[in-house]
Amino acid sequence: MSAGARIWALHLAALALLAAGGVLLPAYHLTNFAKVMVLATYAMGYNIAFGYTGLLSLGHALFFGAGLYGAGMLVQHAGAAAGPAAIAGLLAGGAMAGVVGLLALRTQGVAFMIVTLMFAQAGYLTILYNTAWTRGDEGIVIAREARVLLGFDLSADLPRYFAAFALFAAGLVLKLWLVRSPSGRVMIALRENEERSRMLGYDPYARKLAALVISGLYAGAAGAAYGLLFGYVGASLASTQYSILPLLWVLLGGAGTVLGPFVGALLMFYLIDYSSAVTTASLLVVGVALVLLVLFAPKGILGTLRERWLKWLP
Amino acid sequence: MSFGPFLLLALMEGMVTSAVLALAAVGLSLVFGIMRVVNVAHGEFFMLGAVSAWFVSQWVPGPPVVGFAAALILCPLFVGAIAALADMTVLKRLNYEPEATIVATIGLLYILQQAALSLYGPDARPVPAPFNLRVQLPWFGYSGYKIAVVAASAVVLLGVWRLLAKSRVGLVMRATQYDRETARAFGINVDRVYAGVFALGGGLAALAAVLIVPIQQAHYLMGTDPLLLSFIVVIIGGLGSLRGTVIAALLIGLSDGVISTFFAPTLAKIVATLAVALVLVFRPQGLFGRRAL
Amino acid sequence: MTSRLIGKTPNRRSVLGGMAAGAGALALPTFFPGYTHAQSAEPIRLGFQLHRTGIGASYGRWYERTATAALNVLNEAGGINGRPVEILFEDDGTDPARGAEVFGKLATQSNCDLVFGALFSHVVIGTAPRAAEMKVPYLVCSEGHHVASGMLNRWTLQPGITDVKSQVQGMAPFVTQNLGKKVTMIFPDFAFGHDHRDYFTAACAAQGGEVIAQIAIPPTETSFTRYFPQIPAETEVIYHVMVGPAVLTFVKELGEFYGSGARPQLFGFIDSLEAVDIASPGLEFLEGSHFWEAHPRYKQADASEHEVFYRNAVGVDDNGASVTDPADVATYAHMFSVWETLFVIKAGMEAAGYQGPADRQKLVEAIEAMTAFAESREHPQGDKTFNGKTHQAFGHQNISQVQGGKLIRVHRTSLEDGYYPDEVDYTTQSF
Amino acid sequence: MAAVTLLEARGLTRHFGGLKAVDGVDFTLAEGEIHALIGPNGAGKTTFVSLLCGRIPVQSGSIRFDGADITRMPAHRRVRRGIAYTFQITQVFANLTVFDNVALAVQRRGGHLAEETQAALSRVGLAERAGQIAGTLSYGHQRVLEIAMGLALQPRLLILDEPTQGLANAEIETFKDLVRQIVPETTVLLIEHNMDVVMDLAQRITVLNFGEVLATGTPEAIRANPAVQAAYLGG
Repeated sequence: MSAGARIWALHLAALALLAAGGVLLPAYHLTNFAKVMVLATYAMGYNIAFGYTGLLSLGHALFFGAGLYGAGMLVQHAGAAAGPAAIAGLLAGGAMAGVVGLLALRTQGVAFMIVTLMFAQAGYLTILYNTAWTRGDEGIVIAREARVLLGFDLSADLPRYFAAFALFAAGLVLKLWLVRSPSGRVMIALRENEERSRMLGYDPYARKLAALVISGLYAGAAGAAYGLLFGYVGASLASTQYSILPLLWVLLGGAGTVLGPFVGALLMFYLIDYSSAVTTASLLVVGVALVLLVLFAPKGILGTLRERWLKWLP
Repeated sequence: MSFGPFLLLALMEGMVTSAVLALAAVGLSLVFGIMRVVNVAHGEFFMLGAVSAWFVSQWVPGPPVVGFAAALILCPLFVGAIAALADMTVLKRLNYEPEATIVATIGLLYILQQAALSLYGPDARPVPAPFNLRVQLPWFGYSGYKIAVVAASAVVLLGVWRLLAKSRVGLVMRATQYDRETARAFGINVDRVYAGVFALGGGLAALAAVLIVPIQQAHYLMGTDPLLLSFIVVIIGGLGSLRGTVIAALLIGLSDGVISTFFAPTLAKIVATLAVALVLVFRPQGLFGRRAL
Repeated sequence: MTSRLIGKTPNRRSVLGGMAAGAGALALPTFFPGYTHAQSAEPIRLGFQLHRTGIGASYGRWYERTATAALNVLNEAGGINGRPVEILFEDDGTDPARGAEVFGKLATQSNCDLVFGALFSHVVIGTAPRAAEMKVPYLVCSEGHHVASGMLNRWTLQPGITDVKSQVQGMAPFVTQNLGKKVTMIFPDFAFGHDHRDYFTAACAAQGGEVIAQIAIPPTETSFTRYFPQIPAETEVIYHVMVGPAVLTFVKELGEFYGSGARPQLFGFIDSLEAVDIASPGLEFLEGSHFWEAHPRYKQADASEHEVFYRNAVGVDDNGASVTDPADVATYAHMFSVWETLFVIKAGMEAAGYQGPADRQKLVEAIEAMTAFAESREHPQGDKTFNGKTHQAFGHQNISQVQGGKLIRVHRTSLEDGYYPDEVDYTTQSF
Repeated sequence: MAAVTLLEARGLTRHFGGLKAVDGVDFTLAEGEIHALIGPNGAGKTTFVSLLCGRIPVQSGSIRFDGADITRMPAHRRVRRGIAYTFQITQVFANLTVFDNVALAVQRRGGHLAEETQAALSRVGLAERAGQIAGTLSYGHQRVLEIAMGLALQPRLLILDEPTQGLANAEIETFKDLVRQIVPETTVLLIEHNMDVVMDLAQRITVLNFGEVLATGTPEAIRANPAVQAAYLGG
């Protein structure tokens, strides 16, 4: 089997497993997996910027929030249907990433982290401040009647699962194709050595901007899906925490791996979910687990696997 | 109140904010500058300082000033020891790999928060100030302790500056900052320097917290805001520049004090946040950094 | 954390063996007709969305204690429909996203019949859609206006505590008649504060008063002195409602600003000082100022027997602190809602003849059919009316004055003070 | 020499604070030639070529390349116009395969990826190592890889910054053959300390000293120039 075929086979098998999960998983885990797939889509977008292009952003909550509120506001205040709202969310995430990128990409490294953090903080405060539109910290509920896509009721378990699956699958396939394409190679080259890439004739600014916009589109789509699938649009989902979470998921799963963000998000979700069964000090379990993981798999789970055994893993 | 006193009050408040910011940021700046470690748990060291100050104030009998003095000494030592332990058991083993240290310090953040929640509880608790002096100005009253915090902050910063610029310890630190491998070649025990710097960073955060806790109360979630603000101050000031850190703290503290006094405060905060971002966009090395980041 | 709380409830085996229930319980069979029937002796399981960590943890701890105490009382008196009751606590981190997940976990993994207990509005709003999707009753204890505003759904009810719109409205007559007509409001600049701003400004005007300044404090602010000069000199009353860990700073700084000199009257919501000792250093200047309390923290001279029973059962001393630790101050003005909600659940289930999850809809309908709760052991805060259409309870509010370092009630609103026109009729909505 | 001018710099200047790294340099490069740039350490050689390829912005003066003014053109666009640069300190993509390193150059100009990449690797003798991670190559191989990346761009002008530094003698011979093969299709500008290489390869030599042009001419003329001798021997 050629390397390409092996890679596609692995990822399509993973998708097939998830599709089967829609039928096999019990109700509780069905909803959990739906959420994890939406969040993993967000994290995959983050990984395109961070894991592949080397852009350590601390402001992705702004793009996720743009998708969330882009879709949510349209439904709430303009009575839009789920389809147009989802598209609006997608575009809002991309547009926001474009605007932020135009400015923030003039900086690098730590300055880039802080600039993106500050933009996202300004966005978060704006959401809190405009209570009349957003209900600020409380957030708003998206009416069930609006949560219908192509005749499917997104508030019901199965349609929700498969809507999340469709989003995740599209994101995964697109990402796998992207990172293995020549453009993906350039993104990786920029991560590895920007100056060298420039001297091969690539425009780092434009390429990074493109990567960030793609990343923002993922975040926007995931944000819109979150609102429509789970019915809640709130400021806490656009707070700094939601900028750090995708970073954490990506690092846990393995930065610069296609499946890593999903693995990281899934692991983190169930770590929090099950830690409460062990002790009331659940934060301690999470904290210790993170420290142990990073000690024994410093490149993340898939990153460490790749380093040790599966060198072909994209 | 007429404009003059109004501005005076805004400036005084700005000074206090600046002092608090500079203190919280200076430890981060050291760790960041010398070790190149993005310590997400820095705010939790700050929180631990405040929480442990509460415990000390409960245990030490006598007037508040005695407990406060004890806390000033014990809390930084305690937190510094925890920081050194974290460095030696975790960060060192990660070889200070930037990405791994981010995850590890996020883990540390959770552990410390849970420890505080379990041992200290979820309530905000006040620690008595060492003295209660209310300075009555012709137009308004003001806390004497707040003025003392500004002075104490200046003393601490001066001490850190002397340590870095004039002492042998500082020389070793700067050598390590400049080039880790060369420092090793010159017989400097880099591991020990790193543990020491991390402990010093944590201890300074704790010291800042002990000074601040009489005006802010100890709470197990109090570490988040100082972390973000400290980062901003450190970056705006320019990496590794103590002078820059202090000036950035003054700039941000004073402008925040004045802007939010005279304009719609939340809107002002949004605008100020964007302004900080734009400063960095057009001067990414910070205001006083010499080299590009 | 799912800590299963059975309290002093008998487990099934001990009942089947004809034994008396666990320590301290009464001889059960006498009290429980039909309890010998194994099927119906299956415990009723109630999920509790607990703010154990996160910003709501101060409240969460006391909500857990109150729920535990209420559960003991409930089970000692025979449970619900003769069945013992369990409460399963699960931490939501005071986070809306986790709140919705916890709701699902309690409803499906732990097989709870319903879920109750959430306080923070964003958690309630984030969770409510899940309740409607799963068709599981969700009884909230949050005092937000979100239930009565029609924003939520048929499965979400608030029978245990008055909503903020009603509370604020009820304050206006007393404030304008006794404290002053020119009011300056200080509030946090997000939804919670904006509710106070909007409802009080309107209610104040209706009473002939005037809000002459509105000072919004940005979120994340930890120091407040710089905002005080914006208080107009002609202010007669400062209405303050701050929340979060920095509230103590707020009150202290206000004290430093005015000193012992002349100052306007102060009227605040106790939310600022929940779980905080009024006798804390720096708070001396609150002497003489007024606070809203849904439920007086300090035991009042005329406390009812029900109130005394409740206070003892939860383990709160006469000063509103834990009987085991006088420094551990309760969130007394809010936590009664957990107790009362549990007894509304009992009444609702018994009225609906609740057998199991199939009867969830009947339970909601039974609660909607309720109109009033009499002051009783089950409702120690006082009598209330319940509006089945808006799913909202309306109770008396108290205004207390700090006298000698204690909060003494000086006014109790009438129920009518808090009424406003219905904004929704949930009973017309489908399940 | 039938000199068609490929590149022409006029009055090129770049100061760093008080240091006059490059100070009013006039310079012409004829199409198809091998031109060496020599001078003592700190003479401004690397700064000068960095100005040519756009890594450092020009303070004053002008650069024309292939008839167009490129003075203000960003580096990546100069590369697209045909100026390739190999770094003084080896800068390959250490975590990517040898193949990917060269493929990045090939794909940028839209070449046939697999074939042309292999061809470029074969040319420098790295074909068998295509799958190896670049960072694991020996130093000499990394230098050669860097040159392969430059070649794969099929540039009009290839600027080599101390290409033989750290190479063994046998490798230097291979390198010299390689350079001879690529002219005259490609013009080569070479910074070099190894005088044997310079004298062997270069058709013309420019000597820089303290940021100024000391002399330009054929190898023989430079060897005979007393000012150059003074700068090298006396400096």
